Amino acid sequence: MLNAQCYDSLVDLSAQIGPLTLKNPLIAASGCFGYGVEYKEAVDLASLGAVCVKGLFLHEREGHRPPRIVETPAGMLNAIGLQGIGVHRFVREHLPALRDLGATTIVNVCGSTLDEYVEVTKVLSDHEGVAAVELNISCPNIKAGGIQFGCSLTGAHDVVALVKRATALPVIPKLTPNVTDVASFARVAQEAGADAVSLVNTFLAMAIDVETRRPKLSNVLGGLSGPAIRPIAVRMVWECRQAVTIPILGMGGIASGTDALEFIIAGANAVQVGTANFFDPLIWNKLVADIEDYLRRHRIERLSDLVGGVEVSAFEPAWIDS
Amino acid sequence: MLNAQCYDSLVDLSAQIGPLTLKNPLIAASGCFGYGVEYKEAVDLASLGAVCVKGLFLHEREGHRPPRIVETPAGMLNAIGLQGIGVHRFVREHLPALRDLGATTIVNVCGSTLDEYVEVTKVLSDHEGVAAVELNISCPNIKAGGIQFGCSLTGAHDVVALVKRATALPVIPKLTPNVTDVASFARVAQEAGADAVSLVNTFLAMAIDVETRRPKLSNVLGGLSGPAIRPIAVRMVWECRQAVTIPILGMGGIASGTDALEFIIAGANAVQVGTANFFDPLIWNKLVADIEDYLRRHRIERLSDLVGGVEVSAFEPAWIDS
Amino acid sequence: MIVDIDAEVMANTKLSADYNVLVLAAPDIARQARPGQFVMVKPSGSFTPLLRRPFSIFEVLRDPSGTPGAISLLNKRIGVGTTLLWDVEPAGRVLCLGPLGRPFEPVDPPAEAFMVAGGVGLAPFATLGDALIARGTRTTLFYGARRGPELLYTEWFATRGVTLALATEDGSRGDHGLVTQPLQRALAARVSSDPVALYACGPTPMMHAVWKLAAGFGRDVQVSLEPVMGCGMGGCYSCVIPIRNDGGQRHFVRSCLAGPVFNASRVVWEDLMG
Amino acid sequence: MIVDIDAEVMANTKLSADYNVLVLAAPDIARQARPGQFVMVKPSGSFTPLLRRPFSIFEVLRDPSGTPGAISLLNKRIGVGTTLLWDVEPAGRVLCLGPLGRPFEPVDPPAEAFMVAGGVGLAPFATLGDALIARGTRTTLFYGARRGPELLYTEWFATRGVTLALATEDGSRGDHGLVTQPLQRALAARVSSDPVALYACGPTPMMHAVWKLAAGFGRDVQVSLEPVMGCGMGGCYSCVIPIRNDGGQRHFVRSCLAGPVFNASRVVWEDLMG
Ligand SMILES: Cc1cc2nc3c(=O)[nH]c(=O)nc-3n(C[C@H](O)[C@H](O)[C@H](O)COP(=O)(O)OP(=O)(O)OC[C@H]3O[C@@H](n4cnc5c(N)ncnc54)[C@H](O)[C@@H]3O)c2cc1C
Ligand SMILES: Cc1cc2nc3c(=O)[nH]c(=O)nc-3n(C[C@H](O)[C@H](O)[C@H](O)COP(=O)(O)OP(=O)(O)OC[C@H]3O[C@@H](n4cnc5c(N)ncnc54)[C@H](O)[C@@H]3O)c2cc1C
Ligand SMILES: Cc1cc2nc3c(=O)[nH]c(=O)nc-3n(C[C@H](O)[C@H](O)[C@H](O)COP(=O)(O)O)c2cc1C
Ligand SMILES: Cc1cc2nc3c(=O)[nH]c(=O)nc-3n(C[C@H](O)[C@H](O)[C@H](O)COP(=O)(O)O)c2cc1C
Ligand code: FES
Ligand code: FES
Repeated sequence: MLNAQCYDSLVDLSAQIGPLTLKNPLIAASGCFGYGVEYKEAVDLASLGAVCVKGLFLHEREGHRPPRIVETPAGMLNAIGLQGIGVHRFVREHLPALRDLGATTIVNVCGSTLDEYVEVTKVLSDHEGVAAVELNISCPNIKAGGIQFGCSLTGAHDVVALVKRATALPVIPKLTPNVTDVASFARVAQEAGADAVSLVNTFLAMAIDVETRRPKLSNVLGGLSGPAIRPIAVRMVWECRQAVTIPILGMGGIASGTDALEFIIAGANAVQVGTANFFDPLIWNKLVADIEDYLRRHRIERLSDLVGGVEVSAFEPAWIDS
Repeated sequence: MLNAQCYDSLVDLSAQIGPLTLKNPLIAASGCFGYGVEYKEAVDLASLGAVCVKGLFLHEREGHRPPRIVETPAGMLNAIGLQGIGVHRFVREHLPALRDLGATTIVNVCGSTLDEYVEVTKVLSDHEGVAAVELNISCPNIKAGGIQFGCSLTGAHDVVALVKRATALPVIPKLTPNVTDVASFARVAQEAGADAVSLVNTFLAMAIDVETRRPKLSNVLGGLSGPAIRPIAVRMVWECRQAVTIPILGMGGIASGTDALEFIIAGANAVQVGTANFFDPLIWNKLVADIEDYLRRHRIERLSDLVGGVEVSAFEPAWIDS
Repeated sequence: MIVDIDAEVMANTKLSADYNVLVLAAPDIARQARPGQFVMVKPSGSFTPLLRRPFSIFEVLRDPSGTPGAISLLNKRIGVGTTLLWDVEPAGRVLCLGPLGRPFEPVDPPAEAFMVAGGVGLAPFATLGDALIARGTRTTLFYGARRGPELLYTEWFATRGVTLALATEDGSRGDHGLVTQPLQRALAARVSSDPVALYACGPTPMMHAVWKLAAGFGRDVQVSLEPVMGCGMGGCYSCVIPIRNDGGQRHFVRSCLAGPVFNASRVVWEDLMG
Repeated sequence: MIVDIDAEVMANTKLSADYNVLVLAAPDIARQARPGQFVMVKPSGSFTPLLRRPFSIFEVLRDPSGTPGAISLLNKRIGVGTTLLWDVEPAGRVLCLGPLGRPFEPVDPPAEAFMVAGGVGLAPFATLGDALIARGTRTTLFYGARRGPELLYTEWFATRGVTLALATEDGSRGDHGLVTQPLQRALAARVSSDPVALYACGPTPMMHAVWKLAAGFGRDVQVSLEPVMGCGMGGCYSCVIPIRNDGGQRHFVRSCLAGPVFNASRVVWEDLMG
């Protein structure tokens, strides 16, 4: 009994993301938790591993007209259009509060050009309270043929390398799943000096109202997130784990402790929770408790010992589409 | 009243797939309807637009060890491993029965080499009762780096061109969604002489049992299908519709008449129903009735007039991952 | 403080073919609720549907000692989530997050209050009516529906001392026509220096009409808007409403934080009506 | 003919902490059902869970005139689908597809029948027992469970004239130990020329043990296997069982078509046990 209790107190949930130590591996995903401060009345921000705030450009953006979201089976599409207050207002209006609330703040950085990524990062580097930058390099403009940063290996490399040169903050590119081989992007990110990679962003998708024959989203296309995508995201995390040595922040449909553990066992050092915030905003304590309980039951002292622990000895994939 | 009744009788559900006329656009998807004959006691095969039988190689295959399927939110993973009786036994044991049952039979053709696709197709061309071949060109071997046919544009081109030269049957390559730009594959297929394209096959995915830390499928990876993937599949059909003029056979998560119409309005000339067969095997009459009802309510005489009818005039996609 | 309560269903009363009232044991929400605030309800434990649904807090129910112990929701069955809330049985449970959003500002005497409701837009006015009457404010409920039987809870308001001005599109009860008719008459009967606070909730075109009518009399309206809401907490930016700021510039604000109650004069109605 | 019936739940009787019996109005299935066949049940109208679940047809229930009108399912609550079938209320509905699969082959006198059940593996033996007794075949049910209270329906079998041989792991009823103990004694009491047909259903290790025991006495067993099944119709190839064919070669056959009943001597047990 004494032993078990001692053991209990030893469970170590911390996650190391490059130079950054998170108290636990649970991060609120960008775009799904506002600027964090919106949740202060309901969630103790200091109890999260980190808060990743909504994507920021240099300037304010209005975003797309509504409808901006639509539900799909076990998922949802969004096309918010990255409405945001811009980095300057963010550091003025919200960063001090996040600091005061004890949040570990990661900022999701957007750019229409390489320069903009660098500029936004520089502004953030000049202010106290930013723990890391996450680079949102998912196809920005699919109309012009897209494939600028997130969908081209050289584009991804350049963004990471340039931002890395401009800041001392940990740099975490966030990969899009809308590519043939996500692991090659993780590899390129590591080569360019990334401290970690985040994946996945949303899957490009569409929903049509058959009665009106019009898209359900004002923007026509949107990103699919939520439990529906989890099995694809887990696969991608697993693939990336074999491709890189830097930490992985895994996400896509996490809605329970079991889901979070699935990503960790697949190879994620930390996990982000996006869509589940919308239907279960007080999920965080449950996640921490479930993961701690798991570690105790399995007599695992450090969560980090579980990362990538999936056993695939018998892996002989021949045909998979079958 | 008389007018309405006359109008009623005029609803034309037929779908033109190259030289092939289907009585309606509803096709049982490959791998989700056995060899068709299994369903003869429950479904009138002649009432379907077509039956697409399970993928066939030249020779018999045992497939993967169980577990071969696992449920996921609004979806399922499968790694059957293309168990099958081979094309020779198929034409001997099942094709005559399919003919007798009045089924329009499309055969899903697999190959480990270019030659095998050609050989299987030749055997099928020599027998009466095959309406078309669908080429399963989804990444066959992800271990060896994959990207042989389905994930390389030249590979896709070569398979289609070679098979086309070897047969008078309509040739329909089936595209994998696990690529950055599925429309480029549709374009290449059209250039190579394809009569139509089918999409989508399943999404490469993974599920891990956190208690045992082992993959839930014996094959580690599997393909995600079912309602969960529908919004991604609809987007891909819409993209391909803008890229090619040949007919599109759309699929991915269709489980209702509304779902089928969504694909048709996005640009599919016909649709395939896969996973829904498993939980709703008698779905076909409902689908036909729902689509007929829709056409009547909207005063559309021919289903073909609805194909690609989505209105996206206001399409201005800037950032989508937002 | 915002709480999430796995609330027991204490009663589910069908009012008509499409309307029901759900009573939920949610003392911590009942205690904090202010008129016009809402809750986010999870109609199913599964992922069908995935998201919660926003509902105005209809009544705040108190025990004999006057302690708030429950809230009720006025539910109109229109789709998958509201059908689940129509079907739920007493003793069942629904997750209920709240209270959320910017409330109405109840007016004090000598000002008079006009509450204008269309259909299920009645929902925020039970608590607002209570608050107004408690302040001694003379209160009229202008309330329209398609048919007479769809005018709900009129007794409830009448017994509390709220004056009723009803309208039905089929003329079966009250004015034959839209709710703006009795409202037009009432506004015309006041001189512009009479202080009148207007509150409206209902279909967007109806709220727009109320605003145009009121503006013609030089008055503003507090409208409770009902956009699709993904989270209700300010997390997702799905619920935005086009608002004109002081400089006259249009921008999108989150309805779940800056609303659901807005001054109609700030709303860019052309954009909202699409 | 295989039919899919949106069957009304006529009764849901809890037998223990985890077992219940669901009676479903499904005349077209009841009429056609043969012992050992199964149905595919959709436990939810939503996509959670997505797939149907296979269940043996437990009883075929007849109206006073003897016409089959309903079937029952013996449900053991172990996961999401079986929990929904535990919770379903009378007058609720579940989609029920069947009858499916290759049935048992009931044996005629003078042969004797041994039915061997472990836990929920009892399910196929009510209809088989009925069929055997109707033929005048002397029938014994060897039935094991962990604890006495988990031995269900023993009265039911006894009143029909089925001899019972029970075993519990905790010794609270029947043999203290596994069901193979009374079976071993019974087999040892027969000479090899006595015709005995063996039928078994239960956990795979138990069926394997029964087969090894029987084989030692030179007898085969008809086993009803319970793999995961995606469709029950031969459509998906998820349910395969490794079987040795006449040439001795191992291959996978679909359990929903070639089974669920197999001759144990054909099954490649090493592979099945994984
Ligand atoms: C602040 C607020 C308070 C509300 N209070 C109440 C209330 O007290 N009582 C009540 O019955 N309803 C209220 N609503 C509306 C209610 O939230 C929606 O009716 C509900 O979300 C619909 O869910 P559903 O799953 O039944 O519909 P779905 O199946 O999701 O949709 C069915 C149809 O309704 C449309 N729809 C969905 N949501 C809305 C919406 N918000 N506005 C207009 N059309 C919509 C869809 O586009 C679709 O055509 C309120 C909304 C808001 C934002
Ligand atoms: C032909 C046939 C007849 C059957 N007859 C009956 C019956 O009469 N009564 C009855 O209670 N059950 C019967 N079963 C088993 C029943 O189908 C499963 O228990 C059920 O599908 C589990 O569903 P679930 O959603 O509750 O479990 P899930 O939530 O899907 O799974 C819960 C756990 O059980 C495991 N599991 C799921 N299915 C099976 C299975 N088939 N075998 C072993 N483990 C499984 C899962 O891997 C998981 O660990 C039968 C199965 C077959 C193939
Ligand atoms: C409404 C919404 C807004 C989002 N905004 C952003 C964003 O600004 N930047 C970003 O990198 N990802 C954004 N995402 C993607 C999420 O951070 C996350 O990568 C994705 O939703 C998958 O995780 P989930 O399934 O847990 O939601 C957004 C997602 C949603 C649903
Ligand atoms: C169990 C299973 C087996 C499949 N086998 C094949 C196959 O042999 N050949 C093929 O081209 N596609 C195969 N598919 C893919 C389907 O034909 C279809 O492309 C995919 O499942 C998406 O459609 P759905 O969501 O309607 O199932 C299979 C799918 C499943 C679920
Ligand atoms: S509903 Fe999510 S921000 Fe308002
Ligand atoms: S369960 Fe689908 S083939 Fe047997």
